[in-house]
Amino acid sequence: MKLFLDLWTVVAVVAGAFFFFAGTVGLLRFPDSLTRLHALTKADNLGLGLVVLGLLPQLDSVSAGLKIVGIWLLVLLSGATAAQWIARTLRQSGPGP
Amino acid sequence: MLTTSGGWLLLLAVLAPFVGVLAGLALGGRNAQRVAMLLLPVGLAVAIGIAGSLVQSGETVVYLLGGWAPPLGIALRADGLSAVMLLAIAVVVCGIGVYARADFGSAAGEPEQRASFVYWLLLLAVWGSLNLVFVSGDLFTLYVALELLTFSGVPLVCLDGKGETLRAALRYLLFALAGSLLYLLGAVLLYGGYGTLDIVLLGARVQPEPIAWAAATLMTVGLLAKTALFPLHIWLPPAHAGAPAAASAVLSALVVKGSWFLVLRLWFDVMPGVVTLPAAQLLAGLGATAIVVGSVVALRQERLKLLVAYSTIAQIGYLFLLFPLAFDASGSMLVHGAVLTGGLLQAVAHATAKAGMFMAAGLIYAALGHDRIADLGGVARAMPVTVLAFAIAGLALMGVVPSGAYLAKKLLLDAADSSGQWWWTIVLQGGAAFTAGYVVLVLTNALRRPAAPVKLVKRVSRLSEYAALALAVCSLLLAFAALGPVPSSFISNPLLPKELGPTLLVFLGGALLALGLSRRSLFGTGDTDGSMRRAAVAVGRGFEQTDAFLRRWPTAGLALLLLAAAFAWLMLSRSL
Amino acid sequence: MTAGTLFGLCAAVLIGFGLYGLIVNPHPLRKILAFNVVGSGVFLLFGAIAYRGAGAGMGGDPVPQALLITGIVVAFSATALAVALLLRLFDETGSVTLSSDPPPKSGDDTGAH
Amino acid sequence: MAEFLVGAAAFILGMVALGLVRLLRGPGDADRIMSAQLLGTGGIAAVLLLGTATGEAATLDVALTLALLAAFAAFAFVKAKLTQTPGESRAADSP
Amino acid sequence: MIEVLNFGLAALILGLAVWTIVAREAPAAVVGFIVYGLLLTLVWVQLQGIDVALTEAAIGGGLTGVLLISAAVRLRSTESTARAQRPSASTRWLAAALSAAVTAALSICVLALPEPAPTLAPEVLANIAVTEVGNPITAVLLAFRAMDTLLEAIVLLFALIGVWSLAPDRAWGGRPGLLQQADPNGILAYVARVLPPIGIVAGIYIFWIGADHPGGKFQGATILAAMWLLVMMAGLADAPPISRRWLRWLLVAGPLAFIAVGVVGAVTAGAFLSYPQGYAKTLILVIEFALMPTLTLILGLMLLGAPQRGETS
Repeated sequence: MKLFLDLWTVVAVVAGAFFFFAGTVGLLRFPDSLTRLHALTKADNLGLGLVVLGLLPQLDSVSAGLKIVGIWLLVLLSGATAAQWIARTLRQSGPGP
Repeated sequence: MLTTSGGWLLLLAVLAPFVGVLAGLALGGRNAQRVAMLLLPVGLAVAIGIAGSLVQSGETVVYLLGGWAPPLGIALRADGLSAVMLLAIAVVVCGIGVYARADFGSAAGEPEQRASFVYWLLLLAVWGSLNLVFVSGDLFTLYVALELLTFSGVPLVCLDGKGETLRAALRYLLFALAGSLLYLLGAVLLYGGYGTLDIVLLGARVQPEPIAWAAATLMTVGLLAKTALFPLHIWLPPAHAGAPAAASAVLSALVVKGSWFLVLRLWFDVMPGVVTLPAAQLLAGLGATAIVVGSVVALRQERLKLLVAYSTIAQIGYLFLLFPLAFDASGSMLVHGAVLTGGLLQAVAHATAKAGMFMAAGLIYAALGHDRIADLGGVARAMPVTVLAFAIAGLALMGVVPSGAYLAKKLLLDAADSSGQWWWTIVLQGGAAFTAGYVVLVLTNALRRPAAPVKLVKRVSRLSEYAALALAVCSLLLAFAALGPVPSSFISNPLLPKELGPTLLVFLGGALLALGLSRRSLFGTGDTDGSMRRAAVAVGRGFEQTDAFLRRWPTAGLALLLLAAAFAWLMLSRSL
Repeated sequence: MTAGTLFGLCAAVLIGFGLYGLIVNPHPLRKILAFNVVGSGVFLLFGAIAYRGAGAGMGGDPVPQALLITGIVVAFSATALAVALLLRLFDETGSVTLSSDPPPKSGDDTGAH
Repeated sequence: MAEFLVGAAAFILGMVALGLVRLLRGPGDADRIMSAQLLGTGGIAAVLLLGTATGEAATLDVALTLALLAAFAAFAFVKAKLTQTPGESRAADSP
Repeated sequence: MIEVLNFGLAALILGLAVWTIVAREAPAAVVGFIVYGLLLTLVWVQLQGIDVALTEAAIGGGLTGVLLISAAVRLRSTESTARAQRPSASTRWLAAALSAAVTAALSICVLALPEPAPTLAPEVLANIAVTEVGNPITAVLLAFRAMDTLLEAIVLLFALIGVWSLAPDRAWGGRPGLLQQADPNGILAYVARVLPPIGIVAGIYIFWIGADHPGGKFQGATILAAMWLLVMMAGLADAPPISRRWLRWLLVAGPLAFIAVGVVGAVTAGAFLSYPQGYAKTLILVIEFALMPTLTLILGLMLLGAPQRGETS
């Protein structure tokens, strides 16, 4: 059981790390701000979500688990705010370079 | 180390003004002034009580906060230095409080006015913070105290909300913050090296080694920046000259004394064996330069308040002359003694006289609606008490018998003679002539018969005039108050030939300086300037340009770091 | 190298950077930023010293750690006061230059970083 | 396990740090905010990983505080930009 | 692995510090500074200072960042003038050399720090039982060095008085900050409705665990202040006029209660800010509880700035 949980953690965290990698690549390589935004919001939220999922079995209390899920939701919320604004200003000023 | 019998008074000295700020803020409006007025006598009584307790027991008054002894806890301590400063500051605050009623008083039923409401809170805040600086025995608590002092000093600068004073306040704040950080950095290093922040414990543990040198250097230059010792006086003239007089008096007489006092504490009590004589010579050298530059530029001013502000730079210079003279016979260790007493007397004399001078200048400004020195004619007749206050404050600063500055000068001169540092004798004697210079300049203008009778735009308050006079007289008679520790033979009749001669010489020198350097020639015959006068004016202009250059931000920042390098080198050189 | 030494040295460099910015940057807001960099360097040094003092079952010396909290708060108050002063100066005069001399003509954008 | 978690934290930090190139290059404020956002999320992930690795439960509270205040900072930035006059904001954002 | 992480963190922090100093535009520099604060939080975690990490996360990156970013956006028009006043190259080189010298001297000091390091940890451990709290930081902040914490609250108050004193005369007594346009359907209003309930719970939680675990009044109050500001910035509530009596009393209530508890200690336990045996934890909680609303209010008001408009506008 322990082994299975550890394996779950490793797989999920590695997947999460991959999404962070993808987000960075998108941010650096995509041609304009709107597509970069698109890549970014997906990647970092998924990345953090997977890390959180992976960490859940390693925590020693239910409350700690709830806490880190809550943290993920908070990040989702603030990410959405910023993304909304960025999209709006980008649309106002026309497509990026 | 335990709490002594009068220890709770130390706590009261700090907390009473702070509680006053809290109460004033909560009660609002006119109550801020009421609370301040109520606390003036209380604070004075506490300061007297501390001094009494110290004299009675003959030992340092101590209070352990929370009952925890250092290094874990914080101790409040008052030795002779603290007690004298507490008392002097209390007297000056009382004088300023009485004076400020006219400017910042509010009538019954009036709604809360910004400037007057804030002024009373800030006056109490400065007072409490200074008391904390004087009694705190912990370097970190002292850092907090320094910041408290800065935060209460800065808004005083820009109470009128004009662009120029706001700019001065911002300069002051930014430079002072840089200074505090350097101080904190030094304290951090000391904790890393010796595991305590307590002054007494550190004094026993500190060794001459890299960490201590670095800490001494950083803390010293940080505090010098906050004290505005030349060439770090970037912020002082516009800040002190632009503020309302009641605020200038607080800033000039009180606030700069806080960081100066900490330099004293640091050098004499925390690391007397770490600092070296060459470093002290540098410190006093800066002081001497401050006297010359501050005084000459003061003579070149057209406005009275700026003149007084520049004279403050010179006075700050005086306060640093004591350091090289206070070393023991072998020149390896700073020791408490007559020189320190002298320095302390100087600080007290300046605090009282400077406050009186700024208050007099403020009254003149209020009455005339301007403070152009050239147009002061007739003011002596119109406001005799104010001009008398200015004159007495000037005499006291010059060091005429029996002023505190006189006694201080005497103590320092003795030390200079006995230690063979003759060059400081010249500075001490010459400095008085510079002071005489701007006093003569102002008084000649004030006593001159005006072309047209002076018109006063406003009647100034009698009480304010007498408050200024009282502080000036305090300074002039200070030597009598110091009779306890100093033998009475030090004070002689000011009219005896051996006293009168030097006094007259000083006046003569001052008059010559004023004659040569002032912006407008003293007797109104501008078009017939001789070559001497032209040369003198060129010198004066040179000083002004140097001052303006040094007061630019990048120059001042570089000067700060250069000074740090110099101090570090001078401390290190002994062990190389 | 232990974490204490590493971050202690890092702090020394941060203080140097901050001091440079404090002297060289003409804009007051940038000076405030530089002040915060110096401040964080000082705090980091204190933190490294606290870390070195780990013992008695504690991960670090709790006295400096507690002082750090106070220090960070004091630095924040200073920043808030400075920013308020700066904004008021801007509202009042429309410029934020610290020198009392008349500001030179604007629009000259020479000099990159 | 702890070693793996610390390694993952280091990897994620390294990745999002690369994204800081956008902070340097811009070109607009939007790109800078995006790179800060990525680093913020990655930083929170790193704190969570480190906290779990050391078993120090309080570290999770650091992540919680970071998440809340990061949301607040993003919000304040948006607000500050929105209250700018449109002309000014366009001039500032479009390279 | 830990070493790699630490080295990477140090390098990143240094890089961001350089960016903060040299970036061409102030808003870009401030964004860099916010990221810098976030990384510092990680460093505090690595240096075993969870309490400091919490404070840094709340204040360093959070509140300071917000304060600076709004100022940077407002002052954008002044930047080109300032750039034109850049000091000469020789000045810059000299400044760089001297700053480098400071760094070198400090590095020598860091390497010369004594081994074993002097520490007060054993002293804290020996005396913590008397204070009845579990978190050594709280024991230092509210027992051994409680005076510093009292002074810290007073520092904040003085700074707030200073900020207020910058109000134009006509606005004295009025509301601080600019009037915020409410956009009830916008994304901001949505966030400002969703986030505060979560934040308030989190803030009180961080405050509550502070006695025995990392956390405490300060970090909790910062979170609460941020939530309050959020609501005000979204235009859902207006800032209170600074002449309000309740506001004034709330501002001084914390420090006054602190001093009152101190006086109780002086009467019953023989020293100001000492606690009678058996009541230490209760009294410490009383102080923290009283300081919490005061600190929230002061931090929030400090970010709002000086009063700008009359009561009614």
